[in-house]
Amino acid sequence: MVMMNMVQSINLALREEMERDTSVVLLGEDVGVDGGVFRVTEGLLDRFGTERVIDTPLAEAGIAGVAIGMAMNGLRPVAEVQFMGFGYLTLNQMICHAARMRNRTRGRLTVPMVLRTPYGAGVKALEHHSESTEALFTQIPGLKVVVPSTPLEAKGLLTSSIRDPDPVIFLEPTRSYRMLKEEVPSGEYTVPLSQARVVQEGIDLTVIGWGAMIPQIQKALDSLAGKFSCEVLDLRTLSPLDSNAIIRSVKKTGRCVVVQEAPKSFGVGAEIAARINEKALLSLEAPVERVAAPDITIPLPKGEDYYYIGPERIKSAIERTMSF
Amino acid sequence: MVMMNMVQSINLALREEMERDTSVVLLGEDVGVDGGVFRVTEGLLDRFGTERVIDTPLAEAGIAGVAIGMAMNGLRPVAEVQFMGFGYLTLNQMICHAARMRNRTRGRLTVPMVLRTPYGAGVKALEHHSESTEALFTQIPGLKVVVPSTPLEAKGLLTSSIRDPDPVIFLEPTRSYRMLKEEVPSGEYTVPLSQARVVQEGIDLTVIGWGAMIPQIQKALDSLAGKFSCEVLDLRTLSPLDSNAIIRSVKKTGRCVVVQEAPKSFGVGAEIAARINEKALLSLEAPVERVAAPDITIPLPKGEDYYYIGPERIKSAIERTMSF
Amino acid sequence: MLVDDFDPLKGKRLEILRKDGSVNKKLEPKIDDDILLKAYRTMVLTRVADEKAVKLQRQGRLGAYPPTKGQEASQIGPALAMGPNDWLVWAFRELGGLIYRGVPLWRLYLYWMGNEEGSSYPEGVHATPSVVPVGSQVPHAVGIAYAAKQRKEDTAVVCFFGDGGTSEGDFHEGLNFAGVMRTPNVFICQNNQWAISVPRERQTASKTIAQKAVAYGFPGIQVDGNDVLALYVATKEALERARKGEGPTLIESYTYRMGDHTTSDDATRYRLEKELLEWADRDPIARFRVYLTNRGLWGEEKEKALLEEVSATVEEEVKKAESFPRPTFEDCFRHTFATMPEDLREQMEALRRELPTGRE
Amino acid sequence: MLVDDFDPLKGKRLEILRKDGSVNKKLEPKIDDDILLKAYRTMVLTRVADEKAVKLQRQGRLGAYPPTKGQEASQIGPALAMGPNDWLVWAFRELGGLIYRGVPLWRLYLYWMGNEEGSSYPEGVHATPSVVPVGSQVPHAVGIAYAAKQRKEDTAVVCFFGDGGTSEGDFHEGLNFAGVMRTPNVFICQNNQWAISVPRERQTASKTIAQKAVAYGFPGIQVDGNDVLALYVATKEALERARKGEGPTLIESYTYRMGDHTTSDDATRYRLEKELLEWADRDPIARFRVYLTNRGLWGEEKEKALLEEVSATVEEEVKKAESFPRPTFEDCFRHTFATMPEDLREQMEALRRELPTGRE
Ligand SMILES: Cc1ncc(C[n+]2csc(CCOP(=O)(O)OP(=O)(O)O)c2C)c(N)n1
Ligand SMILES: Cc1ncc(C[n+]2csc(CCOP(=O)(O)OP(=O)(O)O)c2C)c(N)n1
Ligand SMILES: [Mg+2]
Ligand SMILES: [Mg+2]
Repeated sequence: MVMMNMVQSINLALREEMERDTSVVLLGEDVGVDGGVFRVTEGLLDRFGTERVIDTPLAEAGIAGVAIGMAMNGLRPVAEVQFMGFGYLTLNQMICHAARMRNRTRGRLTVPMVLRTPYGAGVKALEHHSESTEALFTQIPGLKVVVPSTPLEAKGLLTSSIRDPDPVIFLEPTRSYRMLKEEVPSGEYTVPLSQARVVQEGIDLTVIGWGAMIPQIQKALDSLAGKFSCEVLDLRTLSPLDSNAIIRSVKKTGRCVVVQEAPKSFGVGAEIAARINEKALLSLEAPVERVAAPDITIPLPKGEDYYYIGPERIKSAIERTMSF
Repeated sequence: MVMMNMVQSINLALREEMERDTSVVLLGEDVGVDGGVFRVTEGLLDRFGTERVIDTPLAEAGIAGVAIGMAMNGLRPVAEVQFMGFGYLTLNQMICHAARMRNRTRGRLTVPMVLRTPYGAGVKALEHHSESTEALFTQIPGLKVVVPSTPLEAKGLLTSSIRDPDPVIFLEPTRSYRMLKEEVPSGEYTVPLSQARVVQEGIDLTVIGWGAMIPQIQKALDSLAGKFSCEVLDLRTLSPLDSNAIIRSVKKTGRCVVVQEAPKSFGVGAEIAARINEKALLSLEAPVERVAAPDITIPLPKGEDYYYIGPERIKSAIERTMSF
Repeated sequence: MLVDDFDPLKGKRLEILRKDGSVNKKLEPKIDDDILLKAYRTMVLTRVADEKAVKLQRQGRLGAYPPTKGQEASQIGPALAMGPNDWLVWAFRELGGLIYRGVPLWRLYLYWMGNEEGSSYPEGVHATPSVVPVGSQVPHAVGIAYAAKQRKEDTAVVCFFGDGGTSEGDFHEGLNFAGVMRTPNVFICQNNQWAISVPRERQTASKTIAQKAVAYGFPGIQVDGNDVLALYVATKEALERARKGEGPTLIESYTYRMGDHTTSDDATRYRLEKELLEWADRDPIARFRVYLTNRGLWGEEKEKALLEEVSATVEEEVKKAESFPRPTFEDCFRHTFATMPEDLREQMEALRRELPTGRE
Repeated sequence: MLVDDFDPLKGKRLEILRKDGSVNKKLEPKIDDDILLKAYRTMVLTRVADEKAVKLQRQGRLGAYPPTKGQEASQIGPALAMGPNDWLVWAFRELGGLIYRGVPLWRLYLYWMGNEEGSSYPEGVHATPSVVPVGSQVPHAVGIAYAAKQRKEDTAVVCFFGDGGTSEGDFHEGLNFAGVMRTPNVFICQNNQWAISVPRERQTASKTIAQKAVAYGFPGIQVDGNDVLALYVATKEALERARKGEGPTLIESYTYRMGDHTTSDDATRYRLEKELLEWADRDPIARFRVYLTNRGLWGEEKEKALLEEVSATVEEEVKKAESFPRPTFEDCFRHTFATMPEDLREQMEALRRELPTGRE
């Protein structure tokens, strides 16, 4: 096995799926000659040619819409949107068509596509390059939303997403692209969708996160130095959500902190809190606390540190919840 | 005072604001000669001329974007999107620009605009004509989201929305357009934004709703014939949310049912449940129950009755919550 | 090539079958008699089926419906030119084209009656379902065409949209992609002069829709949209170019919406009777009938028989649609994903228990 | 009119100042010497400021930055032609135009350093902030123009975007609105041949960008984008038409991005040195210098003095930007709405208490 960062493991997953299945094609801005602005698709044009690795015009709704058409006619497109902040342009196509084509035609036409996009903040980027508006997609029936948290996870989850018969929004945490290397197998490796991962077991409190928040949670736990026995859940798929994993854990621990990079209100964390409330209220020994960004536009780099969630905030939330 | 339905009261609010302030202009598809597909803007073209009542080309992103430009340069545009299902096309402009221009320029340029759109189901309409995806907008810092529930409320809330210095998404429940008439005053009448309305006071349980769900809640209560003392909150503004009103009420009653027309997961109801959990957990005597549509695409008319929330479901939820 | 001879920037429009039914011999296509007759039958069937749909709506037996009257040639002309594997991507006012291409009429009724089963077409019919968000089907047509091209299939894709649809970003992005990717697409704008209450001149300042092709680097041509022969000829040439790898074409079918926008609309609010009468005079079916008669293929008897047959057919199809079972409760959940997620099943079961009797 | 004489469909391009600095006398505009000199100074200032920004980025003192080298004429030519109340709506690579129009350079640096205060321009400067989502500023320009027109002001709006931007739906919808509403807009496409790694020919199959105006019913013209005089002349004529109520114009400024896309990019991955050298030979500043010299307005001494002055100015502006206070914690909340909602204030206070020391 080779040590890889997440950019490399995604590249590997794409390459292997393209080799395995000739109906897999890539499209997006700069995914070809340039290999993608983050180099995620590097080398794939040379390997698979311009018919399967397509540098598109600069038009996100078009990319999504053309990918939908491809998927309706037998291809398995993996479309890239350069940054999540440009994905708003795809919403109409994804909501009105990708999410609904199967139901609309009672299964006659389907849209097995993946929409990949780097997402999240913490890298002091330009405006619109730090979005984490995953809840725009999670609320749409018919779409799946997947977020990997490590290189290995990324490979397994992307492979499953490409093979999935339904449209998947695949959100790649920019901050984690090159943060960590781990061993990633070449060849068949999948991680099932809609199954959360227990990162570590514990009995005092459940910490729930996804994507780039997982390392922050780990740092927070490190700084707590074993003070509490925390169970950590990496959701992996935000929709359809793995309620069982959440409820099972919270019923055990009775306490929960949800860590969400996005602004607090109306985010994924709210749904988690609401489900816990519905199904585990009597087990709760403290309110489910949401550690989240404030309800503001993410500041430009000079202000980003005010906004971005570090281990300290997670640590305080855990302490608060434990001492409630 | 005159008895009016909601279409008429919105028309009145528009007319009066246009008379009061020459910077108010209307734009949208068919808002002029045709008076809008629901006749909401009927007669306004004749009264204010084509420079202030603008029939636009068929392009929602363009409507939103042009309205933003108008607002940046001194006008107060009220843009109409013909149905909420076509509002996805405006999301990029509303998220990236309307919501952010004030912060981006530190107050130098602002976007005082209203985006009006009919929304919601229950009228057996064509595909995409029954959406209630309000949570797409509520999660965006910098946008206000307002939903009236009666003709009188509509007049007061729309007037305040037009005068508001920030962008407002104004969602008009299609099902309520002509359902009910009530007395609506001509002349100055405003309802403040971000303040929920106590429709009726009670001590046993809080029922929270908005828009077209308010009459359904009332029917449910009628069918309960005073069995419980229910407090009913009409949220009116979904974002920024009036947390205080919610928490105050739930602390009093200890029980809460949220009625949300949209699919259950990741909707406005989740945020309400999460906030109650955060701030009133110890007062809760039962889980906050969400009465919501299932997580599916809204069926075409032949299946709509399976989906649409009627008083029966609200009634059962109240009974369940009371007997928890 | 036609697209060279009829440059929209020079104010040219392709016309073959004149409104009096006489024909421009130089341009007249050679079409087999049985195809001509099938085309005529489909046009008449479409007219009758369309009028029936409006009536059904008035009777509360069908939902809001967009009448297609006057646009039959505009849809059936292209359908004649299409090959068996070609795809038809439509908007929502293309009843005639769909019938010609083999979508059962009862399915289309079923759709407008509000049942998703209406959009589940038989195997082998390469057509997409109705698309409500205006213009949003255009990029799909490009993707469908790309997939075919990538697999080296001999398939082309005909995509319909309205004059109003050309204002949407999706139209632009779709045509631009098609130009760059040289996909086998034929884009047909049914310019019926109106987008609900907005007249063509307020939709865009461009003099013709056809000239918009200039922006995408491929040919555009304006065609008399009430002339089934002109539509056939223009589409045929465009399809040939598409199949040869020469890329897309934009065809503006210059026609007229004789009815209201939909059954919810009242066109008298915004347009003049006069205009309607002028266009009634240019009816696509009437002139085609004269043409067939002049060719000795048609006569009063045949017409009478056809009308009877067609009316009976329509009644049959209505019956089929109306006797089609209402979707079950579970049908509404089943097709959200290929496999139903556990939580959704749970929601379904909980809701099933709660639904008031009679609803399910 | 120029737009008639230089029809892009006939392969025409407006060129006045040749790359050797000689001039087409027939088309040469009459511009006051001091304006010419101001234009030249701004071009040089832009070049130096731009190179400085790249250096600052390399030193970690400024964030990702899109170099504008080579496009100075393309931005400053139009700025010369604008009236005092005209608006400038830009994308993100228009440093030169902004400086000329009076946006303080230090504010622009401040923006690229990642401080929102950098987009708070002085009263009286009618310019919008940088817009990152490509093409999305185009409809704003139309709305701004409409507002001015509706108030009967004598104001026009110049809107910049790139060749890549023309593929977005917002470009299409914006230009179409402008055509229909006949707003006083001048749309300038800086066609710098690349959109990151995508060359112009893969962006659209249309031969020129200018010809896209055909789709919107107003004139389009292609102009040598490295020729400040041609840009001036074309914009001036377009502005005159706009002010007379004759509607919008699309100007394609045919230029070249000499630098990387941004400081995060490495253009050697996708383009050839040869192309760069060819364009270096067409440098907009060099030829303008020859022109001024030929007119007796310029010489080596002046050049030397200018370079010194401009370098000193740039250093000053950097200092101003770097000494500008970092946004406070509260600044990041304050401008979400005109009045801070209660819940947001509560969030702010809670977060303030929690922020690790040093972060605030
Ligand atoms: C994106 C979107 N916006 C608005 C509507 C409402 N609407 C339905 S049809 C229509 C007019 C369409 O005009 P055109 O494209 O010319 O087609 P026609 O109706 O004339 O066949 C409008 C505005 C819609 N369906 N989709
Ligand atoms: C909607 C959107 N998609 C993608 C990007 C990423 N991106 C930034 S600039 C750029 C290329 C822009 O090309 P062009 O419009 O020609 O302007 P230029 O960079 O050449 O000045 C891209 C793809 C973006 N900023 N916005
Ligand atoms: Mg039309
Ligand atoms: Mg460019």
